[in-house]
Amino acid sequence: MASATHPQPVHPRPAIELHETSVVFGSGEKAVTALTPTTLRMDRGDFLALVGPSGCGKSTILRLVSNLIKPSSGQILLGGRDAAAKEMRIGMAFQNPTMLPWLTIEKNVMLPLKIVEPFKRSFQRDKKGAYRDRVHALLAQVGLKDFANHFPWQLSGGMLQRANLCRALIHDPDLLLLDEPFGALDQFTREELWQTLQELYLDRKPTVLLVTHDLREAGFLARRICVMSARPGRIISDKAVTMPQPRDIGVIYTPEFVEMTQGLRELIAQVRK
Amino acid sequence: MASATHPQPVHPRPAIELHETSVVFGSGEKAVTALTPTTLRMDRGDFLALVGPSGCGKSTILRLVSNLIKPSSGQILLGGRDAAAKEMRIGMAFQNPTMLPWLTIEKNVMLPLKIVEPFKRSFQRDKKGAYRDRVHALLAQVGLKDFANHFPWQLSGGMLQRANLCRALIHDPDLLLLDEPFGALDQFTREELWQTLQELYLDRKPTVLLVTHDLREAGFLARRICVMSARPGRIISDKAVTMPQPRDIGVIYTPEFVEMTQGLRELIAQVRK
Amino acid sequence: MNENIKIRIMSLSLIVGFFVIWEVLCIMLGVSDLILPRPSEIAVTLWTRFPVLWPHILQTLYATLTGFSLGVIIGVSIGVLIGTSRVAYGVAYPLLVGFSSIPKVAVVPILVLWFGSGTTPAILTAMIICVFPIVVNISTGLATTEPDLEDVLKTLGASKREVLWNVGLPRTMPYFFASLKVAITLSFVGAVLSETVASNRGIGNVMMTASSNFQVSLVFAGLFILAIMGVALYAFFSFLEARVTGWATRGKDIAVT
Amino acid sequence: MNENIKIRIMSLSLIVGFFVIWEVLCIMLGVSDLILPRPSEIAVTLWTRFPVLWPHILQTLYATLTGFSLGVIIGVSIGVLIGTSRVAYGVAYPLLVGFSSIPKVAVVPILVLWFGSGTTPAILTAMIICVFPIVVNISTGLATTEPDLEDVLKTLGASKREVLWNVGLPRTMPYFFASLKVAITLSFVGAVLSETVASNRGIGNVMMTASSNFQVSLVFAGLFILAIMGVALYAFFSFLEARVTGWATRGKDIAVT
Amino acid sequence: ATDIRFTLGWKTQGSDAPFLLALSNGYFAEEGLNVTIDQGEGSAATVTRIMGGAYDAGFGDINAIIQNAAQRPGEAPVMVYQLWNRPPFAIVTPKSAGIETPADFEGKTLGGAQGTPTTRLFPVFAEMNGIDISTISQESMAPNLQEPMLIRGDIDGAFVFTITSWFNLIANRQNPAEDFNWFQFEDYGMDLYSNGLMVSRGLIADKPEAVAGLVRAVNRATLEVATNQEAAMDAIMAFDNLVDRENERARLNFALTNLMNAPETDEIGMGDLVDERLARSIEIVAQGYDLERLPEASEIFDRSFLPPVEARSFIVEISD
Ligand SMILES: Nc1ncnc2c1ncn2[C@@H]1O[C@H](COP(=O)(O)OP(=O)(O)OP(=O)(O)O)[C@@H](O)[C@H]1O
Ligand SMILES: Nc1ncnc2c1ncn2[C@@H]1O[C@H](COP(=O)(O)OP(=O)(O)OP(=O)(O)O)[C@@H](O)[C@H]1O
Ligand SMILES: [Mg+2]
Ligand SMILES: [Mg+2]
Repeated sequence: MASATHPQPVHPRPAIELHETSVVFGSGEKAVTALTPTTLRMDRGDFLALVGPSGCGKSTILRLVSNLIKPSSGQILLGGRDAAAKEMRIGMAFQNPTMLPWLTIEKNVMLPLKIVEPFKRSFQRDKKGAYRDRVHALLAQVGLKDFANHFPWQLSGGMLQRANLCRALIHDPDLLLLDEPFGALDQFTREELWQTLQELYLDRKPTVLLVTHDLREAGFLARRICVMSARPGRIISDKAVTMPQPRDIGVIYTPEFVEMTQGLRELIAQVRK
Repeated sequence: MASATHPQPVHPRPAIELHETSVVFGSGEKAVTALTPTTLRMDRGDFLALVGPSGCGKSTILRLVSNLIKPSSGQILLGGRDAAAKEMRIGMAFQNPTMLPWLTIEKNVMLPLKIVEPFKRSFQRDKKGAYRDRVHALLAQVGLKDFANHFPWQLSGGMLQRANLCRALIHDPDLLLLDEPFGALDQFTREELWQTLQELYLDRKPTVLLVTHDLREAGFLARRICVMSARPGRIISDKAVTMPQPRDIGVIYTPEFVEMTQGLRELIAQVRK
Repeated sequence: MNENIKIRIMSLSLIVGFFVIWEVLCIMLGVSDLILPRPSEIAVTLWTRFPVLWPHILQTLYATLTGFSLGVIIGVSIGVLIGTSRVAYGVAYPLLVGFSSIPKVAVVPILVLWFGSGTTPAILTAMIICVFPIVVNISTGLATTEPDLEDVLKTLGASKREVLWNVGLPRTMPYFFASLKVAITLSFVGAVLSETVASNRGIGNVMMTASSNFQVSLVFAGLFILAIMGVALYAFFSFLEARVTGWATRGKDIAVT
Repeated sequence: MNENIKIRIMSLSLIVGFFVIWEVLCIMLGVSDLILPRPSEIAVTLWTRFPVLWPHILQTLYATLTGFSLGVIIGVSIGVLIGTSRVAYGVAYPLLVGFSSIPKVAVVPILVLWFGSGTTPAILTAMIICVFPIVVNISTGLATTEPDLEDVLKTLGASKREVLWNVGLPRTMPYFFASLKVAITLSFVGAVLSETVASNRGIGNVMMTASSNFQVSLVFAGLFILAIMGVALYAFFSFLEARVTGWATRGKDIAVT
Repeated sequence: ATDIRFTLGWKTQGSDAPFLLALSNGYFAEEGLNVTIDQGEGSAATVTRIMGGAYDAGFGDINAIIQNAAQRPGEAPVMVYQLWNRPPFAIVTPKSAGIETPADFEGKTLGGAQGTPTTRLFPVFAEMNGIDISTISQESMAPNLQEPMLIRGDIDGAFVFTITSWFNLIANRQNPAEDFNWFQFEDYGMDLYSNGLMVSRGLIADKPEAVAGLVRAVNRATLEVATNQEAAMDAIMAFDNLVDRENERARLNFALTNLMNAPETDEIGMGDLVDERLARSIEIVAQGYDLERLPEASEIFDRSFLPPVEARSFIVEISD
């Protein structure tokens, strides 16, 4: 009430705040605790990698942040406001690339431009022109230039995953949620896309939350790495990656890097028991 | 005709033979050559890993062998007979874990026992008993003991992939086709399952065709590694892995192993250009 | 749970509201009970004539359910055939569509000429009329089954029958139940239609007798009975559906603490 | 392609076979043309009476298509409402099911008394009768839409309307087209029904006149016309369906060289 | 016992009493007949039902026999016991429509069901009474819509059966005697016969004795009904408890006094008819229906099964 007339605080609220957030699926005997009360903050422009054993609740956190599910307890704020407020432009790459089967790859990737402001506003007018070029350019960057007019089922697993990534990036999101976006790709394609993603990140500085199983991927890309325990998941370690950005792909062979990943490895190994 | 009365040859035919097999999807402008004429032989009890860039036709080869698609040209023989003859008991783990959504994980994994001889024969009688125990034991081995009665959509990506693997293994297949079966798993779970798979392989000696992007995975598990070129795919290298089996997980840090994977890396790097 | 009860109460009160509006409109506009009786009049008729109506209700229910069951069996069979065989698709569909475009009221007299009046034509009409929606939905469900799901079975060397049984049909269940809802209402219509044309018993006969004597509120009582029976059977299928196709309509059941 | 032509020829010859069998059976069993005329007789009647029938055909087609179009609009609207709102589901479904279990033949006289005889009640009947199957299928399609697909839109902050428009409805198309096939046949039935009850034009009127004059082959000519119109419209929707829902029925198109 | 499948002309009505009384009093059984009675779709459809083979006998319209006999000689059923000596065909108009003589029909709108003889014979009616039919517009509608549309003024007159329409108007809270004009066809030169007991040609050929028994039983019941309506109504209610007893008693009385009781019956007895009058009717029907062939009277009516005339003397006594 009174605060509404006060000037905005100078330091903006963190991009993501989870306050003692927990998620329990189902009830009774089959109830599954996907996330024990967890607290996590991410500043705007931060790049956080989330690692942890299978089934520990990583995707659940992403789904919470993107407001696809509501927490069983606790609170989630995006930029200081309720997640449902949808003030942030979210780009999400799902773990399982869910392309709409009735749309071609091009149309699938174009979807966010049709829904999200400010692109939406000029979507009808611009349809044939600029947006299409934009989509094609992005597809070309991930090596899918020739498949713009194919349907999802005509693509291989790795190709779908790349299209999925494009859909998360096409609308310049403020908040990028990536759930194992490179899992089905070979090492070389993967490294290429790491670099693409790093450039994009440094260029536009979105807030990025990346789920991955690849510690090198986490180390190469992120500024912070959070490790989660096995189910029921919670965050057991939160480390900054100090190496300066941009990083060269060669960095992963430096002793500093290897040491860091080894450290994480051991940590995870301990947690698993 | 005459040959029908001749005695069978003493040396059994190879488990898998691809003779100049090619696959072209679609026609006209949108035609995609998924596989250029490719020749490949695998003996019974062999373990072959197939690596190659995304979209090069690895899954296509698996789908050919499992008779899900017919070649555009060339021939495929399983144990010397047409693939359609279905003389071999095939276990396949799809790249995208396609669980039947109306069945619980337990029932999904049990499916092969309901369809494949000799299990099928006694399925009705045995239903509640032995088969169920068998499924539960296998699920426990991959860490899904508590999720037998959950539905597929209640599992995380990595959990689904493990269930998917179980479904490929449950019926003791002669021919095991694995399409990136560990892609969505963290390193530790992955290594555990490598060992499980190796034990199973050495124990029963099925013929195994494994698609993977992880060169260490290929090196650790396989007896032969084939490298494919980018689309349109063909096999450009076929190397034996000479290290004796069973291999310890430590083997991946031996110089010999590292050298081998480095060699493969360089080969793939060349091919990509 | 609480949410559920609230919705149920709301639904119920809106349905009651519908009848109240009907009643009020009739009174306000002075609609003659010869054109559209008020719900209260219908209820009274229903109540006082119920003993007389009861055997007719049973008769119609019997004819409908028998015809419906036969129709489901035939519909599913044809649907499976059409959904799995392209020749069957090409042959059966045009014939079926053509046949379905024919008003059943024209078919009933023919059935009567063959089988005499009474229960047989009612059962047959109820059967014939409900086959088509089932066929259409079953075959559409089968035709749109994701190939990926079928592939799971095919790699195991499953026969076509096994693929159908383990993938095609379960996956088609939502379509099937949708068609059942349409089919059961059509079955009622069919049985009643036949009873109006040729039968000494059944709600159709009651309604015909009543309407030829201008006992309009008895006609509407008959319509009410039909509606109630339809809703009851629909509720039954909905219950079944919730059991069988729960997987397709999964919600997000997150415990809130 | 070649395969396709083969199947088409086979289908066609089987359909022709159906009529030949009908003809032969009628001759062999000595079925009176009063009960079931032979196809050849019907064809002759159709041919010789065609000029007289033509305006009636147009009338029925007009009433049917108008009613059908209105019915589709209403059906889709209600279906979307029911498929997306639980209260609407609770209210509308029982009312709709109840209403659909009522034979339309009982409703037509009321419509006639309200709107006079002729085209209006025919259009309204055609409309009313085809709403329910569309509602059921649309709402089932929406209710069974995979949450994963909706999630794609939801993360983008899409409104409910956008989710519906971009995911719910496209995904429901196979259900929708299945229901259209049922609905169009029902629309014909409805229009003809109304024409039989009160109209001076339309196929229903022709059939009524013919049957009261014992011109059985003219009655069957009317039925044939209805069947043919039904099949023609079905073919049209099939064509549309193949365009719109091709994604759901994808085959494996592997070039063989 | 011989099985006989019998169809009524319409839903159960008081005027069906002769058959239902014969059934409930066991007169059919006494003749060695096992008769099952079904309700009908219309008195013309009785003819098709019998021709189709689903029924052996029924209560239906002689004019429909004439029409079918002309088109399909040798197939149509045969009337063996004429019950309604006078036709119920009439045009009813509300007094407010101002139609007093047939000439007043010109320029008016008339409505009726497509198939009924009244509608079909109207052109003959018009010709005999010098009406220019081209000035009259005709609406077709289902029978149960005629009276409501008449009352609402959608049509000026309806082609009806007196026995049906009279009671429909009462049910619609009208006064059929005071407020309506009735143009009965028999008063305007169209002296037709109408409903009676008809049997299939097959039954006559194969089991003539069964036909004779059927006629005897119906005759016995008819004469009883004429004097004892209470018993008649009991039989009706036993067959179908849905109908309104008093309503149907009135309908039966109407049939007894207005349709069955005719000057002719005093001479020839109930069940018989006069051949010359039948021959005349055949011509009228042929004209109305554009028949190409005039059937013989003997194709239509067979009096050989009738009991002697003394056994068929019809005396109506209406009891209250
Ligand atoms: N809709 C649901 N209903 C019930 N349980 C669920 C549901 N979704 C997820 N779970 C459970 O929540 C837990 C966490 O799932 P989540 O998908 O977050 O795991 P994850 O960390 O992403 O694992 P992975 O690395 O395998 O993808 C799992 O145990 C899973 O079984
Ligand atoms: N049904 C199909 N229709 C058309 N093209 C297809 C179809 N299936 C696969 N393809 C094409 O065939 C090529 C090879 O696909 P395949 O799935 O074998 O690749 P892959 O080697 O398994 O790749 P990944 O590692 O990404 O899974 C791809 O370019 C793909 O677009
Ligand atoms: Mg996950
Ligand atoms: Mg693949």
